[in-house]
Order: sequence, then C-alpha cells, then structure tokens
Amino acid sequence: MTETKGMDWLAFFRKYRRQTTQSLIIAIIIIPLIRPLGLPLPITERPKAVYAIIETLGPETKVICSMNIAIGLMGDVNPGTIAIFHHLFRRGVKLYIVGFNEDGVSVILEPYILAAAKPEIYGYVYGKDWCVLGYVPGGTVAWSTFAANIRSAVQYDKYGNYIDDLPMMKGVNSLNDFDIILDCGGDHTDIVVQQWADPYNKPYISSAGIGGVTIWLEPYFKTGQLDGYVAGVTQGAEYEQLVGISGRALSTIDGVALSNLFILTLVILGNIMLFKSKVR
Amino acid sequence: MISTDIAIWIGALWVIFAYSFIIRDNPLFKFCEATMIGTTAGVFTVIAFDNIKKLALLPLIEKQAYINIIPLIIGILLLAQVSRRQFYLSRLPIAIMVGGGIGTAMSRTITSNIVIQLRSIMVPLPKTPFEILNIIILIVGLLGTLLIFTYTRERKGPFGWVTKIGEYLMMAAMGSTFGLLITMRVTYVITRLQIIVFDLLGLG
Amino acid sequence: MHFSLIVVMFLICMWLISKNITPHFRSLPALESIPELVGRCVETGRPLVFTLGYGSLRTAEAAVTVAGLAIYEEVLKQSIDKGAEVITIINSADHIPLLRGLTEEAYRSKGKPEEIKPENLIFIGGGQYSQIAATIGIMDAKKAGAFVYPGSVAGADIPIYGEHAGTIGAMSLAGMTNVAAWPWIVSIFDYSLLGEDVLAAGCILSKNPIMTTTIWGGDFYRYALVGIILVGVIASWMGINVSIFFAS
Amino acid sequence: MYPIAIASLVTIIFVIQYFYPDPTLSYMTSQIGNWGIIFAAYAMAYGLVNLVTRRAMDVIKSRGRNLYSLWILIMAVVTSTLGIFGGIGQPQYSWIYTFIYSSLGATLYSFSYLYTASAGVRVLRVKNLLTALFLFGAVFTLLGDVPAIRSFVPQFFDLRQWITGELARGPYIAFNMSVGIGIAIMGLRVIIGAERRWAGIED
Repeated sequence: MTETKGMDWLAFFRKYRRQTTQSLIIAIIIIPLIRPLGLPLPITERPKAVYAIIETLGPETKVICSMNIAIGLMGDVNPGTIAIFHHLFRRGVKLYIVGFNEDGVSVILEPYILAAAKPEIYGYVYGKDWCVLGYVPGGTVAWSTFAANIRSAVQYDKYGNYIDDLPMMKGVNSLNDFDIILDCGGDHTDIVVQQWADPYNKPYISSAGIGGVTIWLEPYFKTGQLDGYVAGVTQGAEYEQLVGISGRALSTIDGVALSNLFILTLVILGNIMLFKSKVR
Repeated sequence: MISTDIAIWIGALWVIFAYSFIIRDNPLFKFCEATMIGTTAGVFTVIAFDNIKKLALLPLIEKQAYINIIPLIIGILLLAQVSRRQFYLSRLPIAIMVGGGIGTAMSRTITSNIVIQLRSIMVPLPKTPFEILNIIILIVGLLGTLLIFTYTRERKGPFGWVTKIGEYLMMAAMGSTFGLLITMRVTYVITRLQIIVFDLLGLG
Repeated sequence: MHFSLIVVMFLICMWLISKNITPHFRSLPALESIPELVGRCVETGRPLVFTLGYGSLRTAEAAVTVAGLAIYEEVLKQSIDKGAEVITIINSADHIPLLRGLTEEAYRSKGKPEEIKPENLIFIGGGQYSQIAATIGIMDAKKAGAFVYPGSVAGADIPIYGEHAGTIGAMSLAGMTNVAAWPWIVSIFDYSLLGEDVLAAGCILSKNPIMTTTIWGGDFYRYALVGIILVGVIASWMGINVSIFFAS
Repeated sequence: MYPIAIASLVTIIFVIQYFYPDPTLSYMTSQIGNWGIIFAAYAMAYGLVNLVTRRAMDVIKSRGRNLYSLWILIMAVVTSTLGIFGGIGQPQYSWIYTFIYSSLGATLYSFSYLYTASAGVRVLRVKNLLTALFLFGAVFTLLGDVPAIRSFVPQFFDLRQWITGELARGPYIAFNMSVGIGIAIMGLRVIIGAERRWAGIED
C-alpha cells in the first residue's frame, strides 16, 4: 500500500515538477522570515578588510559614494550597502552620493537604503554632513567629467538646490578633494578603477552583488586596485554582525542556506533515482 | 500589524498576482503581463522623447547647434516602414546604427576580450607546487577551451584530445557559475517575500 | 599593438579570400537541429516562437543581433517550406524594420506573399521585464512547439525561457555572446550556440564564399593566439617581462 | 547597396577613432553615437504607434471583449501621455514608474530564481562525464555558499574558492577571447560588405 502511494507521489512530482519545486521553495524561504533560525555565520576576510578601512575614517573624511544599484540586484546588494552606511554614519564622515545609472539614486536610494540607515538618527544634517548630487547621465564619459570637474557635470542636487548653496560643497571641485571612493552596485569596477581610483590615486571600496566576484571584484582586489569589497547578501550579513546591527540580511541568509540545502537534497534524490532506474 | 500604506499593498499584490503563475497560467498573471507590456512601452517612449529633447532639440534651440537638424530629418525615414514601397528608406538610419554598434563592439573587443586577457596570464612562474599546478590547469583549460571553437577542423587525433580536455574543464567551470548564481538569485525571491511578511503583515 | 591585431586579422582573411578555396566546416549540432525543431512544430501543429532579445542596434549588442538574423532567416524559410507557423516576439523597437523586412523578403522569395501574418510579429514594448512576462505568457497561450532565441540577454532571465519551454514540451535553441548566460543555455536549452558559434552561424549557413572564408580566417587567428599564449607564458616563466607588448 | 557602404564607413570611423584618437574623428563618433540614440528614439515612437494600432485592432475585432489588449492600450497611452507632457519628474508618471514598472519588474525578475531552482533539479543529473563535471562544479559551489556548512567544514569554502577562482579561470578567459575573435571577424565582414542580411539583401 505504502509502496504504491510512494509511486503516486513520484508520478505527481514528475508531472508537476516545476510547480511543486517552485511552491516548496517559496514555503521554505518564508519560514525563516517569520521565525529566524539563527544559523551560525563565520565572518570571512573580505568584509573584515572593508570594516578595518572604515574604522580609520573620522569626521573630517569626505566619502564619495557612487550609487549604481540595479533594481534586479537590490536584494543582493542592499543589505551590505545599508550596513556600510550605518558604519559610515557612526564614524561621522561627510558623505556625498551621486548616481551614474537610472535607478540607483532615483528609485533605490531613499525608499530602500536611507529608510533603513537613517542619517538623522546619527545627527546628520542635509547639506552639512551628507548630500545627494543626483543622477549624472552619459555612461563612462560622465564618470570622467564628474571626476575632473564636479560643477560641469552637476549644477543642482537631487532636491533642486544649487550645489554651491550646500555648505559641505565648499572647496570640493574634483575627485582630488575626496578621501575615499565607495561604489555601490559593483558591476563596473573597471570604469571606477580607470576613471577614478587609479588616476586620482584614492582608496576604493565596493559593495556589490555576489555574481560579480569572479569577473569584477577578485581580479582587481588581487592587483590592489580595489581595497576591499562586500559582495552579496551573505557578506552583507557578516558586515551587519561586524557593525552590530540586525538588518534584513541575517533573516535572508537563513533563507539562502535552507533553499540551497533543499535544492541539493532534490539533486541528490534525483541522481539516486536515475542511478536506480539505470541499474534496473 | 497589517500595513495601511497603499504602496506596500500594491507591491504585495504584484507578488501574489505574478506568483500565481507558478500553479498555472491564469487571468491574474495575464493582468500582470498586460500591465508590464503597456507600462514598458509607455516608459520607453517617454525616455525616447526625453533623449530627443536633451540631445537634439535643446542644443538646437539654446546653442544653435544646427548639425542636429540632420539626425532629426534622417530619423523621420524610420517612419517610412509604414509604406511597403518606401520601406527601403528606413535602411539609412538603420545602417548608421549598425555601423556605430558594430564599430563600438569591434574596437573595444580587441582590448578588453583579447589583450587584457593575454596580459593577465603572462605572469612569472609561482613558487609553491600548488600554485604551479593551478597555473598549469589555467593554461590547459584556456587552450583546450579556445580550440573548441575551431570550425574548419574535425575533432580527431591529438587535436581531438585537447578539445576533449577543454570541454571537461569548460563544463566544470560552467557548473560552478551555475551554483554561484543559484545562491545569488535566491535573494530576488526573498526580497519580494519580505514585502509580504515584513512590510505588509508586520511579522518577523 | 592592438590595432595591428585587427590589421593582421584583416590581412589573413583577405589572403584566404584571394585563394578562393571553400573550407570544410565541422558540424554544429544546433544548426543541424533546425529542421528537427521545425518538423516537430509541423507534426504537433504548434507554432515556433522566435525572439532576438532586447539588444539595441546602436550598442555593442548589434553584433549578436545581426548574427541572430541569419538564424531567423533559416528558421523562417524552413518553416515556410514545411508549413509551420512562426511567432516572432520583437522586444527592441529598432528590430521592427529588420524583422519585418526579412519576413516579407522570405515569404516573397518562396512565392507565398499572401501567407504573411502581420499579427505574428508581436512588439512587446522593450526591456527585459516585459520580455519575461510576454515570452512565458505567449509560449503558454500559443502552446509553443519550439523556442528559438539567438540574441542578447542580460543573463539573469535566460533560465526562465529555457525551463518554461521544457515544461510545456517545447524544444529550445539559444545562442548568446554574453558569457554570463552560457551555463544556462548549455544546461537548460536543448541546443546551444555559444558565443562565436552564433556569430559564425550566419557564415556556415551562407553560400557566399567570402562569408565562409572569414570563418576560416578566424580559425587561423585562433591558432596564432594559441602560439602567442604558449610563447608568452613560457617566456614569462623564464623571467622575461613580456607584459610591455600588452600594455593598454 | 548604399546602406552596406554607409555601415562599412561608420564602422571604419569608429575603429580608427578608438585606436588613433583625433579631435575630428572623436567629434564624428560622438555625433554618430548621439544620432544612434535619436534614431532609436524615432524607432520607439514608431514602435508605440505599431503597438497601439495592433492592440486597438484586437479590441475592435473582438468587440471590446479582448480586455488584455484594452488594458495594454490604456497603460501605454496613459504612461506615455503623462511622461511626454509632464516630463520625467511628473508626479503621476514617477508613481507609475516606481510602483508599477519597477515593483512589478522586480517581481517578474525574481522568476529567474524560481525557474533556476526547478531547472537545477532537472539538469543536475549524472548522465555522462560532462554532466558529472557540471554537477561537481555546481554542488561544491552551492555547498560552500551555505554559511552553516562552512562553519562546520571550512574546507568546503576553500574548495568553492578554488573552483570559482582557479579552475574556472582558464575556460572563462578562453570564452572571452573566442567572443572577441567572433566579434572582430563580424566587424570585418561588415567592413568588407559581406554581412548583408540586416539590409534585407540575400546572398
């Protein structure tokens, strides 16, 4: 009896493989969201490197942050970026945010990043301690124009203020006037290195998606052109632990772990069944 | 606490409507599909108008850049597709676009796809045996995979062996990317479900 | 240095063209599968769904888009011969004249201009989000028998199309130059054209001797690269600094 | 024939400008680049007209019963009208952009994972040595990415790093080079005028 029932389940799964796998995956992801499991999370080297760099910054440091997160990559990049922002605000640095893709500054920055890492909580005043210089269109050329002369690329900030009216813009004319580069988004490390970090000889850290590790991040990290990076939601969660905040990354990585294990289980079961049918 | 923010409700409803496709195709998903096609067409048209305004019309009016009249006129030829007899006129702007696109691709590809890649493997012989093994694997994988894409030679004899090894290493490399991207993309779904669990229902 | 690489390639091709020898090509399973794909559609009475993706012609994606047209032409001609219906999803407005021109040309050259169905060329607005929704929606609604996608892709959405085609029982073929998409098209699609394959497909299908010879030139170039790699790597292992030859 | 000659000329200008930058040539290429954007914009305008008329015909033919086509029509017309007349900053247009286009777009994008997962179950099977190696690469990368496993068996993480960093490097360099050769040869074909399908000329 149980034998035939088992076969029925198998036949059902074969027929509705896509539907069952996808529904089960969603169920498995929801569980740790409601009830976090608190699986252990060892902290790896790369986030530690970024943490050490930001720890050395002080209230006089000027950080230029290029915000280029694509909408599709929000889940992967945002947690790490939010944790880094918390850390920067805690160190009291001056933060200048600018965007070179359509969505980074206009769609993602306020509802997702600044809503989670609120500058006001750290006593930040807009225009004095942080500002958003808005979206600069034009691709690679825009990066180099901005670096050479900020005022030729940007005249007004995101909220329509003339940038010379912002107290923190006084004496800031080119990339030479900043102390460190933070790039959020991370799928154009080559442009940042070629247009900003190398010619102006500034330290450069990045918050990126895990998909870019092999192509965009690790090669530049090995040559020393990139000084540190936080890639993907797992390293984002590690950074949250380093900074000591409880953001969304920690509940996310439980979901990552469970879904990975679920897929692995299905893959192993599938191979066992294939092997059995071959033996038969 | 269930949220009363309409933006969160809309975000959550999109998730529910779209994910209903997991079970089967249904009117809710059809609604998502129609909304997406319509909105995208609208958004892309608006971006297109903005581009014409910023790149051609404003410089023409403000800076008297009369050269911008040329693309504005040639572009109209694209509308000649309406008529079957004048269809050939639309090929002129297409030719300029294709030339620009292929020219961009061709000039960059030599530097970024060939020369930089060559430079990255020309390194002195490393010290430890493990690193030496790694660099041998690198060179074998590189040559084997590169020769797979030969078209005018059958894969036989020693050549066949090299491409066979290349094929094996290629599959392992692609498998690793497959695994890496599975891990990365789960976050797409998690952020969507967070809208329902955290923002809408206020759990967790 | 970099420019000379192009000049050398050009000279190799020109020399081969002047020789006027037609090279012999090894078989590409994906190209040989096209009759099977079309035949399957005819047998089951289901349509073949085709798309070129969303690469604009003015960007570097033009290369793969132009190459995809060759496959479109082949698929379309075989479908006209055997009587299969082809549904073309257009997702970049600048593909409209290209695809419409090719479609009308193909039907006219087969002597069946009255069979053109303009409603089978569906424009879906552009961009990858609408491509996801519309492609799986259309595949499901029309019960596609085969899905052919040579073109540009961002990389993230490619598993959707292959897997959906698989679950509704459609055969699938994809050809991409975007390296990030390759693991998916190799594993999920039934037939795949990786990078150079799709760029060369047009030449292999073509009867024009100049087209076929350029592929031969590419192979010579590849052997030269293999030589450069071997010499350069051994030289740098012996402590000679060869990186000055590859300065950017 | 003239489109082929023009495309060839434009390609040559772009290639020479890239390797031998010169003020005149770089002015030409930046102008032609802008023209491309403007032409693409015209093409999009034609595309919108095409979409609207096709859908309107659907609605008329079905006597108003084709609600999907009607809805596509409404959304396309409303979005484009708001944006064209009010500009990109128009409040209703940016509401549509953020809460419909981006929000629904991100949801549809997340299908990529659901399909990847169900496809993974299907394709990660050992059928021969090639698929076995594919499975090897995928499984050990997946295992290395589970933090809980990593904290018990750190070697899995090292193995993952070795596979993605060392084993996969050679093939990926080769992929890039091969695509490079393919695109350069394609460019040569456009320059010598052999590639003609895009211009609707059969060979």
